[in-house]
Amino acid sequence: MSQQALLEIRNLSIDFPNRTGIVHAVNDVSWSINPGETLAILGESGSGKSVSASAVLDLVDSPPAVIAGGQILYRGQDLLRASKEERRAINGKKISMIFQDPLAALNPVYPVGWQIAETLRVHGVDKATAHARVIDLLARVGIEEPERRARQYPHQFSGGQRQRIMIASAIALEPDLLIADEPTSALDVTVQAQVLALLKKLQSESGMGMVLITHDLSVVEKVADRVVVMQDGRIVESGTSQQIMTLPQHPYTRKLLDAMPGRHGFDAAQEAAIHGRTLLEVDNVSRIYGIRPGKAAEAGPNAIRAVNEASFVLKSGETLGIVGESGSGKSTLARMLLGLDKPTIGEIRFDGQDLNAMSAAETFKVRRRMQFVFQDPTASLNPRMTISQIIAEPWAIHADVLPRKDWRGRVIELLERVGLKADHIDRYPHQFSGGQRQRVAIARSLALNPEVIVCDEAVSALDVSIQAQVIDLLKQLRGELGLSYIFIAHDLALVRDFATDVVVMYRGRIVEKGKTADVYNNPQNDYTKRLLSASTAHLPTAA
Amino acid sequence: MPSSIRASGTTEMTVPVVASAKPATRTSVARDVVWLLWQDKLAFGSAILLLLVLLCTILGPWLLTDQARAVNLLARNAKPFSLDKGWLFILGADALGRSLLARIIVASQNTMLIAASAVVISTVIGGLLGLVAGYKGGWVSATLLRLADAIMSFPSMLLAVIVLFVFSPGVSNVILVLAVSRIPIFLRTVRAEVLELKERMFVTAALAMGAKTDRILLRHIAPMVMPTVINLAALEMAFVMLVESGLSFLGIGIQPPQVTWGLMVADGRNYLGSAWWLSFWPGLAIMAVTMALNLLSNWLRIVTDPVERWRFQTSAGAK
Amino acid sequence: MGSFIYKRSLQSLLSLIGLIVLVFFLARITGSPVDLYLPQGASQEIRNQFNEQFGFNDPLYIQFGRFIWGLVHLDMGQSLQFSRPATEIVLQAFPTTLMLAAVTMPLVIVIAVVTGSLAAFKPGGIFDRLASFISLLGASTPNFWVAIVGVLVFAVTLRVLPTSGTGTPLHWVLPVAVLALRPAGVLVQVVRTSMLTALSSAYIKTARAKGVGSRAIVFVHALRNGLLPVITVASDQTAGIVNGAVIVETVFGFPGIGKLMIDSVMQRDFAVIQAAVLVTALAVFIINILVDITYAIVDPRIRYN
Amino acid sequence: QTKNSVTIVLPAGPDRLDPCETPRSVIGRIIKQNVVETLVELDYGNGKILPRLAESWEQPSPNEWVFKLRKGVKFHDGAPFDAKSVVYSVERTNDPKLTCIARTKYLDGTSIVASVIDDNTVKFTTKTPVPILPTLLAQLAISSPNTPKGEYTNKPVGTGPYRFEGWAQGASVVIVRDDSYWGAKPAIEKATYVWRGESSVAAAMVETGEADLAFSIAPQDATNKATDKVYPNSDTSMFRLSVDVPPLNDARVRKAINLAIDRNAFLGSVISSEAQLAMQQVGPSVLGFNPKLKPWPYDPTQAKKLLAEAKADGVDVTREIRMVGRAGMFANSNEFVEAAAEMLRQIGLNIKLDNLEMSQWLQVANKPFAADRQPNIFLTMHDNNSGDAAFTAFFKYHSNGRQSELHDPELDALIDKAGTEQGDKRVADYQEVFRRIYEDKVADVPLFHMVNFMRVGKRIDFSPTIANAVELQLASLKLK
Ligand SMILES: Nc1ncnc2c1ncn2[C@@H]1O[C@H](COP(=O)(O)OP(=O)(O)OP(=O)(O)O)[C@@H](O)[C@H]1O
Ligand SMILES: Nc1ncnc2c1ncn2[C@@H]1O[C@H](COP(=O)(O)OP(=O)(O)OP(=O)(O)O)[C@@H](O)[C@H]1O
Ligand SMILES: [Mg+2]
Ligand SMILES: [Mg+2]
Repeated sequence: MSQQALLEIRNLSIDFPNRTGIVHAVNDVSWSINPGETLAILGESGSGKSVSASAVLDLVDSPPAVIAGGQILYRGQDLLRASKEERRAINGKKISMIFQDPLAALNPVYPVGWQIAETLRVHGVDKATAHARVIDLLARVGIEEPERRARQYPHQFSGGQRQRIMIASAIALEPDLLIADEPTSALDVTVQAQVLALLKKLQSESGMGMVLITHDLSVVEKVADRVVVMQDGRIVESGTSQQIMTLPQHPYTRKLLDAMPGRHGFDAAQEAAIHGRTLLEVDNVSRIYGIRPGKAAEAGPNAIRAVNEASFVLKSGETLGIVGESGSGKSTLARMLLGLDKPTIGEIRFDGQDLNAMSAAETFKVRRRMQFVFQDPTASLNPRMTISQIIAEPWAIHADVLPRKDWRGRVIELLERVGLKADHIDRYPHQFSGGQRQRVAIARSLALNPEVIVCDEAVSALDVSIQAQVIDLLKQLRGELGLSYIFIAHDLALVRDFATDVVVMYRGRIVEKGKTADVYNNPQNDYTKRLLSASTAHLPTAA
Repeated sequence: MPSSIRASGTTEMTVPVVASAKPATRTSVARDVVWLLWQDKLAFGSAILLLLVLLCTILGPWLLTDQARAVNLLARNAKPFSLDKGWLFILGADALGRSLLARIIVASQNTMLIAASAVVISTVIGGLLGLVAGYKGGWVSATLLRLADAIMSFPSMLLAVIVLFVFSPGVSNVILVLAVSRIPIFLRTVRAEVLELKERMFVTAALAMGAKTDRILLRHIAPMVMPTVINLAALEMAFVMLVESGLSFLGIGIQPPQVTWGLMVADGRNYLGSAWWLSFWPGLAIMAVTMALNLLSNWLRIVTDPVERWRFQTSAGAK
Repeated sequence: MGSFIYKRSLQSLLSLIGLIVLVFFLARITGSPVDLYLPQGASQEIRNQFNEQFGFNDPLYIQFGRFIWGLVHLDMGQSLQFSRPATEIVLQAFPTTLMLAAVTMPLVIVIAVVTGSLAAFKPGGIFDRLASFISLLGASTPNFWVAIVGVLVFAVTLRVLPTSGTGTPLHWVLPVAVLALRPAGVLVQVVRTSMLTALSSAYIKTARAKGVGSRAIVFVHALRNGLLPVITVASDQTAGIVNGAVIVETVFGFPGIGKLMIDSVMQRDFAVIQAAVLVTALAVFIINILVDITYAIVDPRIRYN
Repeated sequence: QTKNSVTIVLPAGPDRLDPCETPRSVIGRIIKQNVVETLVELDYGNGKILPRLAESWEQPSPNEWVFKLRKGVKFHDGAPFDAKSVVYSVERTNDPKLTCIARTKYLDGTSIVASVIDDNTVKFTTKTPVPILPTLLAQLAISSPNTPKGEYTNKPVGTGPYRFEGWAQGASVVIVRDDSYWGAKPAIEKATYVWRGESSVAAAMVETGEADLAFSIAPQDATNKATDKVYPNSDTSMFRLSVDVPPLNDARVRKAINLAIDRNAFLGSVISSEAQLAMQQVGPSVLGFNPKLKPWPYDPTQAKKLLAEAKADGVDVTREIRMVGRAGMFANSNEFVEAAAEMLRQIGLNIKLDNLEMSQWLQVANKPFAADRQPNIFLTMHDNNSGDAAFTAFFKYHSNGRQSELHDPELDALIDKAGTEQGDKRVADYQEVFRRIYEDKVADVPLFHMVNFMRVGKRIDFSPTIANAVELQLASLKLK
């Protein structure tokens, strides 16, 4: 038994035939994994990681995709030859998957508890046992009050919480093999550590094999036994984790490792650049869910204080990193900053003016000066618009910015700045990988030359080399134009690289704020300390 | 053979650009549409049929009105598939010995005029109001919806009867009545979809960019509801033709010598036992048009949805 | 939920009143009933007497006032045709139509949901083609035509069903089939379309990854997401069943409210028109409230506060 | 279905079942002479008056009539049939609170008063002489004195061979044999009346045995010679012309219209082949019918010539003329007007066709006519089933007639005179009235004396007559 691999992929090729040609998304890819082992798949965004992993579970839509060749052997059985029924029995029970995009992957009309229990029930677990197991699983992935939250619907959860629900569902039956596509990209480091520990524990208990698709090299370093690196739909390098991390052979791998954030010191120049006036003031803001508007006082037991008495200030040229626990209200805060949600209590001022007391015309002006990149790239792009239409939309809205004839040229320029190609201009969002979509969203946010960009997990779906490229771009713009950022992220190393100031959130409250270097070097709050110590980033001493 | 192109990330990705999305000239768009139609043979056939009907509506009355009106009681209920009386009588003759073929061709104008105008009016008005009702909520929505309820609770037959009693049962009044009574279905359908769509992140994104309501509704939400609306509209075409027929059944529809397929079916029903062809052919015409419109609307739904469009654009789609 | 229903009912009441007022005036501009109820040669004196007796001599606003006054006392007036209270006539006819709808619509919905979903599961397949063809056939055939052909085929030629009338369950077969035809045809199409959309969503992949069977994927995961337009159209078809009922009741001699309505317009029997519209409107408003509640149940993202 | 019960399909259902409404055929066909009886009965075939509840009658003075009643007759509720009950019925019918058609159509203007002479003798007094009083009384059903006054009843109680059993609104009416009937005991025990608007369904019901008798079916559904029987329905169809409005004020144009309509072509196609060409408003069974009038030939050439002549005299023959029909006036009436309009277009007239609904049609039919109306070719169908031309002549042709287009003083005088005559003189005068209208005035375009088809099931032995236009005496049905 032991010499037989748990799963072996041999010479797999997957094509997307197009009217004018064929896109070889996966090209002659081979790898294998043994029980109890963790295989990390690293690679460029759009290099075919998700597509090849989906093929294992029979999830590539064919058509349009065509599996052009190869074998997928699960314990020696070729899954590509197995009947639908056989694969169904394997799916979820023997092999399970965590998807990259947790909002879209959860059915919006069923309670999350039901969705986790479903995995159990379709494979023969009775209802009562399943329920008990669901509660247990939710607790294990760190969802508080699991009994109550099991009855809630996906839209009532934060990005990280949804990801954990996906994880709970995937490990419900303790599968032989877990394929995890970016399982921790939306999790803060403490939760990430908790989840990874959970997965490790499962592995040691049941000999589960785990394929981990990720951009986060620190995660790879921490949990992977072996690594394969993909580029252009091909495997360019493979080896043990140790080998790859220390002695990378392929130029791309080397580039990746170089780009890993947190390896440089705090950027003194950053601080020098700040001399700005106050742009945004958040003044004692709370957002309470589950009560009637204007009835803050009567907040009952079901009320959720997503943001609780938060205050901070953003000056022009500053980059304010917001870090914190998953579900601590970061996205909610971002939504309020953008005027998409109203504070239940408190005031947010832009340039001295209360956002929620502005006239429509004033709001319109502010919107031009403040842009955003959302946590969920797939959902924030209109599926029926081409990339050029999406990026040009701000100009269509703010008519005086750019004459129509210049749009196309400028779109191409922006695409290239975020590392996409001019060719992509007439594609639709679904034709991109997760990371590519995120870059489209970033390009769009730059279209209006705003003064502030609110980035909610803007780069978490990008591989480190692209991430570095984008961060460099953002930094460059900050330098050139005095742009300010609100930068919400889980990657403490990245925040450390990029932010001038940091705010730490915990359960809706701001527990600590200050200059990046101060907070990182000298954390005051307990939670901040925990967060930093859980961070797997190597933090060299300040320069 | 299609050329092979390699997928990749940043560096060397060269993905083919969809031809229809190029800054296109008029002819290339037309060629593209025909090409896309050709990919779906049923839709292609439907398009041909509808073109034919269109031709009939334009030329029919001009060419055949006299033949369609010429009464010949000797040829009363003449059987179909006989060329004795000339090719015009290939489908047989009606109770007054008029050529059924000529009448069907001539009737296509009024039939299509009534059905298309009524459906277009109710689709546009109902659709726009539905967008507003779904997006705005509050009292605007409540008012619109209760108005729709009120129209809905007035059975369209009854409304038609009353209005056609007050005004004369001419083509424009029939259109008006049918259009008004079909507004609620579009309003409610669109509203229901909008309720869900407006919560989507890309709508939020547009909002955050400063997009005004009209832009959000027309650029972001409307294209998403379009497939449902077009599909419904295609079905409504049939419904309108049938209600119009029902009105003729009750004796208050279009008045002769004006003629519609619905009127022909209604008149022919008296002869179902003895001369089935009187109501069969016009009924078949209604059915064929309905079928064609629906097949075409299904095609359109796929073509307008980038996620589905591959069905016609890839070599695999043909399989 | 309670407050939602309360608010909705209040709104509905308002538009119900508006509707009734509209019907009052609309009905009256269709012309005077006097000639319809008297022999053609009736003398002026008799005509005056008639108008006097039923108040048609009074100016419209006085008639309206009388109508409102009656309405407040739950009195919808006397039927000219039947010389009995209009409410009584309408309430006698309504149950038949209600029964027709209550038998037809559930049948239609079940047929449509099953057929439409299965068709959407394999678009372009044999079943899809066949289902689409038959459903479009149903949606585009005039119901009176089907009714008469149905009688000729099933009752006269095959002798398996009675021609018309009420009584045994067999008597209901043809009317229900005729009435169901169009709504079923339309709904199959609507279900199919919205299921196609739902089935291409990402969460369907998740379900497949979990090993959920195809039946559950269609009927549990996709269906509920695709249900909103289906509910809307189904409710419209339910309200519209009165239209079909006019024909069915005429052909099959069912004593329902559809034919009654049309007849009373023909007969300028204003009180009955008003009472009938009130009753159908009430039914439609209730249906629509239920529909809105169903929306919220089906899709948790829709909440009415 | 038990052996002795029958099911009868009517074209339309009743709205009420009041005895005073029996002249309306929707009601009369069910209850007249079955549930409620009249004092005298009209022999529809020849206009003779026969005794029924009255055994004999005499006219002691021009304004008085005395009727002797049958003895020993009882109403179904047990009340005795006597002079008092007759008086009660007359009073009830004359109540202005009810729009009883027996009053509004027949008794109106007679100021008829009934009084008791003795238990079995009634005297009727009128203000002016009414020579046809027995004919009028043939329309007056006698109902039980327990029938409430001042309101309609839906539970008729009479003296007839059948008792009213029940009425399911919109569905059916049932009557059953009353074994205490004074006359001969009919064969049928129970009759169920149902109604179907669709002729084909009604015909199918008899064919499948669900019903025994379908009252009237369309000619195209009458495909079975064995069961489908034709009977004159006392209706006469006609185009009324607006003789005052140009170009119809020109007699040549009116003649041209008469010549242009190929009446014979309709017979056997759109109209039943059994229908008769009409030359006047009343049928052969009506007193006053003129048998000497000759039908118009079909001669479009002559018609065109007449039009050309008129045109030469400055008549605007191309003015749009409105042809008004009514949906469902008779079977295939829509087709009929379409074809007729087409025939008139053939001779060069400019015809616009309008099929109106009943109420709108009445608006055009009745005076006052709209001042600025278009020239009208107006399709009417008149039924005179009372057996006397008086009910037609005045109303259709007298200057004061409600539906009259004419205002000819000589004709008026003639009509007035004929109304007061009796016997042969009355006949001769009315015949002259119709001749004058037809030949001298060319006032309208008489079309057909219409027929109905009745489908009689195999169990029943029955041949319909003109009487069945308004009633169906179940006693005349025999079981095979
Ligand atoms: N429907 C489609 N049509 C055409 N190309 C597609 C389609 N779906 C995916 N692709 C292409 O296939 C390639 C592989 O995509 P995949 O999702 O596997 O990338 P990935 O490695 O998971 O990237 P990321 O890390 O950004 O998620 C990409 O270049 C993408 O553009
Ligand atoms: N519509 C809603 N109804 C009820 N609770 C909600 C709703 N939306 C969000 N919440 C809750 O509010 C809290 C804050 O959510 P938010 O999305 O701001 O978290 P976050 O800090 O962005 O987390 P993450 O890092 O995981 O994205 C969470 O506990 C979430 O469950
Ligand atoms: Mg991916
Ligand atoms: Mg978030």
